[in-house]
Amino acid sequence: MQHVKPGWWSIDSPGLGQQYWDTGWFALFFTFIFMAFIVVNIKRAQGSKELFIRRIPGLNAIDEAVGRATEMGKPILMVPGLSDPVNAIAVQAINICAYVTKTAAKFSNPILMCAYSASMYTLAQEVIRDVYQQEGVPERFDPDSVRFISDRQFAFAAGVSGIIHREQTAAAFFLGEFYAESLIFAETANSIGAIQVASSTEATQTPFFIAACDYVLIGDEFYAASAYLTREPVLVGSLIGQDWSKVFAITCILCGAVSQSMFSCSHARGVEAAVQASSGNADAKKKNLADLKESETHSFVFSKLFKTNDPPEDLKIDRQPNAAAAPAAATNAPGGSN
Amino acid sequence: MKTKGIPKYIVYLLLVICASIPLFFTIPVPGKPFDSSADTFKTLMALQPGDTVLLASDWTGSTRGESKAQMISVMRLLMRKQVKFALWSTADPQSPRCAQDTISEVNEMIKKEGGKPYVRWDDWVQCGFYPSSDVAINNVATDVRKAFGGKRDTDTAGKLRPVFESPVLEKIQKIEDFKLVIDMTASKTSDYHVQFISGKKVPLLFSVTGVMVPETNVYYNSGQIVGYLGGLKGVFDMEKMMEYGLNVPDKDGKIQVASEKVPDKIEGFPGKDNIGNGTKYYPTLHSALLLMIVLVVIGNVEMFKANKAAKKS
Amino acid sequence: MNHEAYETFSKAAGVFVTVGLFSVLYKENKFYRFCEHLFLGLAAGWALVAIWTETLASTWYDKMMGTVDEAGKGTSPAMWLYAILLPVGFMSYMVFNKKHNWMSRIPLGIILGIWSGQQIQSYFDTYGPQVRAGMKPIFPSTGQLIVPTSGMDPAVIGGNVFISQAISNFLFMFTLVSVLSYFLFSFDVKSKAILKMNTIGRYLLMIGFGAIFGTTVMMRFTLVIDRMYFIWIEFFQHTLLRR
Amino acid sequence: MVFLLSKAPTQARKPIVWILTFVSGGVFVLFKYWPQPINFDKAKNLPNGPIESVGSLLNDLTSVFGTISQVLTAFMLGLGIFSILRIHGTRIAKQQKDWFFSVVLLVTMFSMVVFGYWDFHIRAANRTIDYDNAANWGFVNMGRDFLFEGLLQQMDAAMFSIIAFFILSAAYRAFRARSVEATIMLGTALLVIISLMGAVASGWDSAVDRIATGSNHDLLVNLKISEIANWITKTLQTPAITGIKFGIGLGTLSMALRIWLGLERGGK
Repeated sequence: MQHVKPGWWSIDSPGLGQQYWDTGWFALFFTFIFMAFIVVNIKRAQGSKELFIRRIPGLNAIDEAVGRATEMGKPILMVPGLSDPVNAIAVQAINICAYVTKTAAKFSNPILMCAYSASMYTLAQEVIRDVYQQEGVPERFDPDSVRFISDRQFAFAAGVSGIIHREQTAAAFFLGEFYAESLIFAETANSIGAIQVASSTEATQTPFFIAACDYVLIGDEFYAASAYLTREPVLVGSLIGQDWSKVFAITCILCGAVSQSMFSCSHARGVEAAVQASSGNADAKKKNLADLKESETHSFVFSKLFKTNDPPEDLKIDRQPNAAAAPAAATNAPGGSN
Repeated sequence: MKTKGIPKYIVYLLLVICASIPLFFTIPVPGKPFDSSADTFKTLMALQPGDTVLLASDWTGSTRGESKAQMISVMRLLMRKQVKFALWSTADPQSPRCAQDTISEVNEMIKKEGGKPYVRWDDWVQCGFYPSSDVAINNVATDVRKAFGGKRDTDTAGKLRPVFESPVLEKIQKIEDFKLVIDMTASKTSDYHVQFISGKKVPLLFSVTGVMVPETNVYYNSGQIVGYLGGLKGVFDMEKMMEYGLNVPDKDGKIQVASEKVPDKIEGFPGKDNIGNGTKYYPTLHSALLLMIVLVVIGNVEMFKANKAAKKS
Repeated sequence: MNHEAYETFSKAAGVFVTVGLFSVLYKENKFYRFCEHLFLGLAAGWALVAIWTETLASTWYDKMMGTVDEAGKGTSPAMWLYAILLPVGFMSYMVFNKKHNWMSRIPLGIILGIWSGQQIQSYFDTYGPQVRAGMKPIFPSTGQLIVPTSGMDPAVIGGNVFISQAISNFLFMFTLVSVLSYFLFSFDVKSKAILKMNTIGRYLLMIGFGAIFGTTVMMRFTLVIDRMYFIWIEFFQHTLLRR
Repeated sequence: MVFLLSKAPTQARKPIVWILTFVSGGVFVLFKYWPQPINFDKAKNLPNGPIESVGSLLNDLTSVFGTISQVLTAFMLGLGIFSILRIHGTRIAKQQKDWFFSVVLLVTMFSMVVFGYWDFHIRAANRTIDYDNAANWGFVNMGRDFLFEGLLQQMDAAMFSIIAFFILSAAYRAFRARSVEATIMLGTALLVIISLMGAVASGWDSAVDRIATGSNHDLLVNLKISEIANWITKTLQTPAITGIKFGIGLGTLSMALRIWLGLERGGK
């Protein structure tokens, strides 16, 4: 039986907590601090204070696109992603679409919205009707402007392409979760010369939007856009919480790099000394290097905080045998532990 | 707005031609394996006969071109090395069937080259399909005995028995008892494997489609996985390494497949049938990619010409 | 039908529907629509088959009823509590009921709760090692520019950080940090230096996206090649011409 | 139970849903934070004291909750099937445009179900016959194989490969060096594509090798395309994508937290 004593940065008793091994408290603290940042900021945002979010360049493009559609007198197409059933991403996408609709309603410009799932269709229908009511022009709302197309990926793609061709939309907004079909939309809308604003939460599809669309919200900008436009405290707060977390992560990376550099300098000197001390003897060199490695396991390097490891197999904790389950255990006990 | 230049259907037709004609010829193509492929080969070749591997097969017919070829190459290696495996799927209800059909196909090949064919129950078991990938993978990571506990498979005598009674799984108590966890995937299940299994003390190996290569590189770089096969290039590397070995000089002393990342000398399976779709499709991929490059260049030249003309007027 | 004839028939059908779906590239047409609906029907049908044969039978029914082997000896005990899941599952169908549609949120709430719990549970395991990968030594430990190919003990080479490596490491860290800071939204950036950094962050992102584009092209082309292989080699050459 | 819930007052509905969400998520969060017993095998040993007991209980609970989620998701499949039946049923009943195609859809769906279960039943009835061997197939097995392998799998592959055509035409039309950003993306994409073409890459590399060996310049070796591509992947691409993924991961974490704590206002 081997009792290993972990370094000072771990919780000292090796008998407690499989998941605390080696990272010590840090792994749990890392997630916890992020959660705390987000919750604290949501509470802050829910308070009276107006919190700052910077303007995202792509949002100007929204007004521009609506303006152009009005000039041409053609409809605006919106697709809030392929989420089935409705999830938080889809809700944020519909929120941005509501903003677009608001602008369009002011200029009494027709809109078209394509829903991928039945639940999204229901939600979108409600939200868009609300927008027209808030703008004081409920009579301009056409229930047929929000359409359910299909809940099969490529059938949906085919349906939306058909609509783009038939209606000759002047502007197109693709916001939310998009997968392989992203390019089909972007290509079709481009072929009729529509101005396009797009965003995919899937990083793999973003390059295709960048290649084919006029403006693209990249990655996180999508979340930021919905928080910026809707100003909903929960969204704004969690966005700021995420920012704090990123700053924390950046600080960790910088500290880690500096600490790693210091370690590697002393390590290089150690290795050189070990090699010189062995003066060409291979066995001695091996032993010296092993000693160096052993001595380094106890030195503190920042990145060690991030290393997850299970405790060694031969670390045994004294426990009472389980009498009830013993016979079953005996039949399929693994052959020879360690 | 009609696009000027080459009409669309001509572009399409060109692709059909470029993707068909080279298929009829056997064209040897050189190539250096990616680091990730070399690491994959090393990990797989280090397995010993009798070891058990947990193999998640999460692809369907839609990515047949890449995933099936990957599975065939890995399966050939495992069967020749007599490594036992437990198969399971989480991505799509179609996946178990696809995997099983591929296994029987490889089994035929192994029989033809005189190897010992794999017997269901003795050499591999089907642990079935589980919906909601994230939950299923988390379950397996926490307690594999419970996760697969309800599954039964047909033994060699035609009886339905719990999978843990099979020679494949009888020694497995927890996920760390597997020598290796492999995920052959075309969807997000690779992310879930990283989320739930990378923290465990068991090496993780992926074979992913081309789209996922840059994302998988992140996990490879951070050491969360030991290697991966990426897209068709991954299969091609694998087939090449199985044919020539890695860093192994041939009779003229020339090293056919070399890698700086993995300097070890690893023998392949020379003289056996190692060629699969990777080698068959790779030359054709060249012509298709070449078409792509040519078209992009033409497109850019057209743009520059148009810009020049616009400036003049 | 003997097996050989069946193979030919099955492969021919595969070519038929492939051509049917490809026909949309020229124009939307009836042939395509036929194949599309065939496709949707088969996919839905298979989902209905697999849901029982691959999932519920073993994950739910067997656990609930318990299993016995052929000799009648129990291999796993029956857990009748799993029966509760049936009415809970059926609550999701309340979505069509105007009055009680709120109940459909119960199963959804449980599923989403489990999803959220798992995200929090696995967060460090996913991202901790990636943050750690950014912590590379950025100062060289030796004055030499590049790794020498000979003339130095391999242990010393492995232990040292050469200037070229340090530069690469620095670039790695710089890219990671500038991409992360590109996505900071709550800080009012006025200083020119930070704005510059933002632009650089965007350029570095483009490098990442370029890579995604490149490998995606490889994947999609492979799939086309596989289709062509199926039509020309597997069907025409091997099945029809029997070569 | 359903009856009891249907009597629940309106204001109690939200808390009921939220409590269930919170509990089911809480199991996993607590599982992460509660100290887990080290090298503990429940089959052989009893837990040491209450802390280990709770840890071991949480371990069991996560599996149970996982199964619950799987089963509930499986039950939900019916919703999708129901909406398909509804849409296509009305289309046929009212003889709307394209109603013939709806018939095709329903007929194929039905035959897939029949052949699927029939085949499953035949295979289950006599397990001594090896049905993985096609020589042992009867009519039903062939029918199942035809629908699944012959049609469904092939159509899946065909539908996915259509995107390649779109990629090609989009690349020709839109992948142009219009701005600095576009040029960077174009450049990297081309470099990656070239490095994926083994023949081109190895030709370039051996040319560099020939020059490098003659001139005795170690630095020249770095100009191999495989080296350049590898360096760019390792030093620039990977951290860039790590950064994006980290951001999206944080977004997911905050979304998960909002759902778990019941802060999300939207939802359904």
